[in-house]
Amino acid sequence: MRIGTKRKFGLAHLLFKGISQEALGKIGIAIIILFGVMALVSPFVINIDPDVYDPLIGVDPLIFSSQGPTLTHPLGTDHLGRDVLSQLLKGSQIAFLVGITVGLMATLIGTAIGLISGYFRGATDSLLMRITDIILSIPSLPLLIMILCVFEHRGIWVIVMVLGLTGWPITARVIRSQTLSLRERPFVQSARVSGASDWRIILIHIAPNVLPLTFLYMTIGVTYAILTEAGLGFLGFSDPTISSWGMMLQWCFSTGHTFKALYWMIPPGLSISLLALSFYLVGYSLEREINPRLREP
Amino acid sequence: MEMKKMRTIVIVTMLLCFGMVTALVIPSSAMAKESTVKIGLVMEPQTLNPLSAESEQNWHIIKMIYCGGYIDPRGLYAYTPKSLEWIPYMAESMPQWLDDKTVVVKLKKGIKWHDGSEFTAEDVKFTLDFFGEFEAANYYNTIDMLEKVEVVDPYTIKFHVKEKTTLLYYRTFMTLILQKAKWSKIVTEARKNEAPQKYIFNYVIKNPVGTGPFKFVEEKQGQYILLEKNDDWFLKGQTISTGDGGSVTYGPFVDRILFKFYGNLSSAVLALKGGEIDTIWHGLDAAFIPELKKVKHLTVSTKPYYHDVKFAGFNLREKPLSDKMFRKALAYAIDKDFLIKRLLQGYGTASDAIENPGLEFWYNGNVENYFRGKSEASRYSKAISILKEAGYTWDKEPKIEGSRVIPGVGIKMSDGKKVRTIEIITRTQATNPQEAQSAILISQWWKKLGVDTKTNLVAFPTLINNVWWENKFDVIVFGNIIEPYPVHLQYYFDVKEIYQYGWNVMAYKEDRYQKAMYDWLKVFDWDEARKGAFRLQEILADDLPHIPLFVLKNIHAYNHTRFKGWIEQYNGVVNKDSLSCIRPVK
Amino acid sequence: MSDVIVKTTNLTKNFPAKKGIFRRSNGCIYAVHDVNLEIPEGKIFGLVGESGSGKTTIGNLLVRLIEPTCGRIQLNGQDILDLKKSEEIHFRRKVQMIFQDPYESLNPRLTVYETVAEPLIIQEKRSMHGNEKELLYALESAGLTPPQDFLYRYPHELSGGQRQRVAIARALIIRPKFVVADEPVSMLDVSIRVSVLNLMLELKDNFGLTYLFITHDLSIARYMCDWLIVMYQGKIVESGNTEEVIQHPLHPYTRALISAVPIPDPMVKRRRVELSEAMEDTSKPPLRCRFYPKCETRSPICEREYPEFNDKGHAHFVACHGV
Amino acid sequence: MGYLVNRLIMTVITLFVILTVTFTMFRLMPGDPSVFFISPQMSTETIARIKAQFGLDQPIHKQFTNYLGSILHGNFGHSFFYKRPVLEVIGERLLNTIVLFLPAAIISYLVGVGLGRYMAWKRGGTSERVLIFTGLSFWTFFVPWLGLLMIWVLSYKFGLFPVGGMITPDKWLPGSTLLGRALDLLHHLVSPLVCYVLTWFAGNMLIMRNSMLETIGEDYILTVRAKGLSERKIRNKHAARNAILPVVTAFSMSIAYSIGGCVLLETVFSWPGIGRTMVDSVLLRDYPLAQASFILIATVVLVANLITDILYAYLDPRIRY
Repeated sequence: MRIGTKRKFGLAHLLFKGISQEALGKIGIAIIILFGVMALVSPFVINIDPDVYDPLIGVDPLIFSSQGPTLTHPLGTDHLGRDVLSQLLKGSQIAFLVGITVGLMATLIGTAIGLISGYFRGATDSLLMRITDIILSIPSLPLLIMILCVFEHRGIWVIVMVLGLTGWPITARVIRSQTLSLRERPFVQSARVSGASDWRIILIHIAPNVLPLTFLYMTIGVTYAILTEAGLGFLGFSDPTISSWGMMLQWCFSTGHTFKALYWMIPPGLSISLLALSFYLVGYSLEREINPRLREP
Repeated sequence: MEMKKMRTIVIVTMLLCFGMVTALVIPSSAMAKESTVKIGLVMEPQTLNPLSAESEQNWHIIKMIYCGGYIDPRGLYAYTPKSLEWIPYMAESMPQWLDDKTVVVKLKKGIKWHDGSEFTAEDVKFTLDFFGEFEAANYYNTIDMLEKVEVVDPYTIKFHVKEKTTLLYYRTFMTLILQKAKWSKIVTEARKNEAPQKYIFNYVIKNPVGTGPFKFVEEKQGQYILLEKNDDWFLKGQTISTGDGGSVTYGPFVDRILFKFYGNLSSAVLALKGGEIDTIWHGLDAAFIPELKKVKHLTVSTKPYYHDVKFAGFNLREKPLSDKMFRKALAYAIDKDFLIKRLLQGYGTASDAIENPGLEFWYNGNVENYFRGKSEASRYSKAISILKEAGYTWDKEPKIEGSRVIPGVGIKMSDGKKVRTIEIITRTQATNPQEAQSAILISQWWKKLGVDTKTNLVAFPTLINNVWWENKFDVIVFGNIIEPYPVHLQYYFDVKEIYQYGWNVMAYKEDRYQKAMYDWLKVFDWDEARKGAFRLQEILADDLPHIPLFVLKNIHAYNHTRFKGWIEQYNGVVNKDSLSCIRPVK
Repeated sequence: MSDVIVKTTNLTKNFPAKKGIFRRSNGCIYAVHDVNLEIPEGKIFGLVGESGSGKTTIGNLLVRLIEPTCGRIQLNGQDILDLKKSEEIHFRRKVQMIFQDPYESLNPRLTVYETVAEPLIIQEKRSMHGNEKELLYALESAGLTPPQDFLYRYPHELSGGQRQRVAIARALIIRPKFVVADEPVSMLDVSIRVSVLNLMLELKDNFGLTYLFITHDLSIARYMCDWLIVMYQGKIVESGNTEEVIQHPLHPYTRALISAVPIPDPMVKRRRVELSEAMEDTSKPPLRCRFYPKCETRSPICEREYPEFNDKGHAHFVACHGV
Repeated sequence: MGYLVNRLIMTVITLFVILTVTFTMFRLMPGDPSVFFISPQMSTETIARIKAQFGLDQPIHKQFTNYLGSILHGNFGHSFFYKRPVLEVIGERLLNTIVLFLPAAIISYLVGVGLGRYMAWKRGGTSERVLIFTGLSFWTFFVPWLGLLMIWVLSYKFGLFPVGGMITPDKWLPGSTLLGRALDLLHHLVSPLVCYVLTWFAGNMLIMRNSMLETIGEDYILTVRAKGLSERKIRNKHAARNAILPVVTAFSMSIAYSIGGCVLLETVFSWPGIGRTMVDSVLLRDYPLAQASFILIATVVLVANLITDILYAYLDPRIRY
């Protein structure tokens, strides 16, 4: 028996349609795949010779200052003689880890809060929306830095948690307004007449209908996470024991190589911008699918 | 976009510009073409109040206005510009000891404050009493040896002291002196306040008055500070011996000094290259040297060393770091050459003693150096054998295979207990890249010995809190300020400094050192003092309360087409003497 | 007259009214005011009136989608407004609703199976699987043949008529006693309206239902209903047997309403009653006749007091001083 | 009136919560600002006495009530780092940020709205695709990196603009002309401004485009078109005027976010603004400065939101609270 088989109207279908019909969506997917491959390739590159290609502790014994691209170091080395390419590859792993985890976390929390707030309204709504206001009315980077300062150890997971736990307000607002309109729709009333409980209505009737929007905001959340982690890294607040792209840029900037070693300065910044862009492109294409009015006539 | 839209944007932009223009203050007078040295600073000064200024950048400015200071001090006495011998400055002659508890200092006559009034013994007494009464943090060490200060006549002061030590010379006699006329008003106000220290601390000095070579003109917060020359400076036109055979003639010969603030070094360097500023009063990173050397109008000075020694200090309160053999093994694992060659790009030197190797007179280069410069394999095999001898065991012992070190795992103490994770605490990458990167590298090296090590990069207040106040740390990577006379041999290692907030944060207590050190403090003879300092450095290198790492070159660059006569000193070519001596190039 | 299944006593619903940027509270809108209904079992009870007359509000009140401001509602003699949580589910089982817009009343993300089975799952705590028998029967009864073709379709794959049939199947699957049908055919094409109406009539007989049939279309009301209630601005103005009310309308508003229904025969001329544009402010409690500003036959008493609801014989009630 | 009062009360409560949260957070951080006025050589009693003067010895709830009390008197205290009244420091930094932020926001708003309007009208064309791609690319650009690239190209390679800072002091010394100062400021403003506008306009552009498309679909546009008005008039007068509302909301909601973004911009361009000051004060445990700047920025944002809501109701007669 095929129960709940989603034909034609499933999320996967929507995604596929949204992305494949739009040239920009294809570009986005292509970039994501490119960086995905980079992330997967990273361990192999390190394994060639961990003493040389480990992004953090490997150094080329023959190189004592930052040098431009050569055959052994296709993107050159930093001032310690560490391979820029292997740092970049490792960085793509971290970008995915941070981006996807934070995106998921923020979207889940945002959706849950939006649903609860929009459905129950009243005091719950007021309380949750005030919390949203508070987070939105404090500039994000100083707020994050303040929270991070409370922790003595700034491991990458602390950063992921803090980003995830503060990145939800916009999603929550959008989902809430969507929920407010959905809860007055006849099919929700019909479920209520049938005796459905509040949670059943939220989970079975409202949540699936905000799902595409949730997915859209997740892609935006991933972009936010990648850019913010990079920003924290650039200011020196990311995990110092990993080689994230933001940290790479920070090393380059703080050691005075910014305008001297373009082979070191360009790749991390470009990667951050491109990966952020790719998720945004996917989200953008999806948005056109969700909101038919935005499509061409 | 159509023309209309463009027009709107242009109009709005223009309106905004005019709005900004009208918001500006109309300038009053016209400035003639005068010579102005433009100096870039990487951080803006917080205050011109010498009682609460703490950053070095801040002191650069205060030092030019006042005599004396906190870093690179000179007050009643000073160091010669190059050999760093002790000479009278605002004092007329060397101090005369009446007995072991009383000393008399005579002042130069005719020294004028910037407002024209005369500098007298009253100012000195007022200043020291004031520091004593208000317990100013910056000056606490200048007054803790004093019993009483007495004015004998306007040019003679008598100091009653607790004991006769060299500390008195290098602290009290070199401290900054404040003008009694100006500050007594502030003090009266402060005494009325319920929080006098806070009042003094937060007092905003709008128009500082000193006896220094430059006078304060104006400040634009966050943007610039302008000083002009003091034609009445008591050293103007005088020639003094630098101590190495040469001599300098003091000016000042430039009309103004303009301090401009940049948020980061890269921007300041670009400004220097573009001719926007004449020099940067901040140590430059080695990475800038090649590009700066290519610029025709710049001279890059790379000889002198910076006045702080980077070190890895141990918390000796707990096992296993209280074990000297364990620390020695860790010392063998550190590759100082790697740090110099790669991290500092060659612009630095390894230090084996807690002293600046550039100060050749005081630096003992013959102390134990823990195989510095030897191969990784030999250093590690020595470290492993020391650990084994001391009874340490491993889950998996580190091994040497050819020239490679196969890392060990899970080192255990002689009682069989596991050595816990050792945490290296230091400032963040953005605050101090060399320290942070050294810490990360050192933790990797120690891991190879099977010692689980991690790095914790924290904000400065956290570091102070964890290390100095709570003594909750294992290893700290930090820089110790080295003064021209090695008084730091006392305060970083004295048992008296072991308490909650004390300087001797490592809790180093060795009787042989304490005894040698107290003897040394009483030595006033220059050569004897040198021998004593050498001995102290030897003991430290053996006991290893901390491992000295390196000293950075103090790289400065200046525009030689605009000003000449720069003096290369122990703390860089941009210094107080240089600015008092340079002349415009015609 | 058969047993009364639903009875309301002084049923009133006010909505708070807020106007202006600064949200001054201007009292409230009296959407339904002091309504007493007795719906006999096994009948189709029609509720007619113009938009905004409070028909839908009454429908929503009866199925407890909204709570009344005051007044009582009884179902089979039991008060439904102070039910316990555990009793509420039994009430839900007896009362169902068919909504106006079949494009909106089905969850676009659920299949027909999931939509129709939902009341069963909720009411009888069943699992999602294994309800095919009931489902196929319900769909077939609702005129969707062959029913198995429809089980796994999504609403967007169905026509408007099919959707309304799915909605009906969903309403009926738990065998309710009382169904509120809120303009069930107004969004459908005229061509399929009759078949849906016929289906509803058929189901009434097969399942022994009672309908509250809300509509603004008098011809449909006449076709469907046994009993008719005319509402105007939250008040009942006239009630009675359908034919009686339509043939002999007593209230001026009912007369105007009936005169507006086009007659298919071009030869027949009927005097059209034109109503003025003047409206009573519904944000004030009704102190005078609501229809006063528009009424052709008003007299001074109409402005002073609200007319009583009087029996004019043949169980024909009307609230008008002029009758 | 009730609505306004309600909103104001809510704003005050929100501010109070922000204040409490920031206050607590700072006390949770290891280390405190007494690093600025305590010397290791002082005796424990001296240290205790001095700490007491700064109120750092009291239990936290006491410190909090004291702080609240002085804020109500308009006294935000002294900055531990700058040793000046906090409001003075913030005022100066905020002004610097506004000098950069306001023109940048207005220009990116005008550019975004103009382009969005154009795109909605020409939807489906190649120009739209190109604009979207360019816009999104800039939108997701890593701001400091773009800044560095701009400095590299504009200042380093071609020497067109200063490398950073807000003014060249030489041009501001006594004797300089008003015009000279203005031009100098403008000269410094160009690079960060362009960087800001480039990374910001796409947001307004996309919102405007979407909102415009929604508006075009409305029936009244059809009615207007049926009246025979020119396309341009329909677009500019009827469609755009209604479509602009979401952009206004997004603008007010993004104020806080963009001040956060200013931190990076200010770091790269050495701009002495409020964002950088906030970060530094957090790092230095400069409680009074950090707390006050968090609260003041939040106040600015909340008031901006309030004004937008009222403006919104004024602009769109359909919305009534």
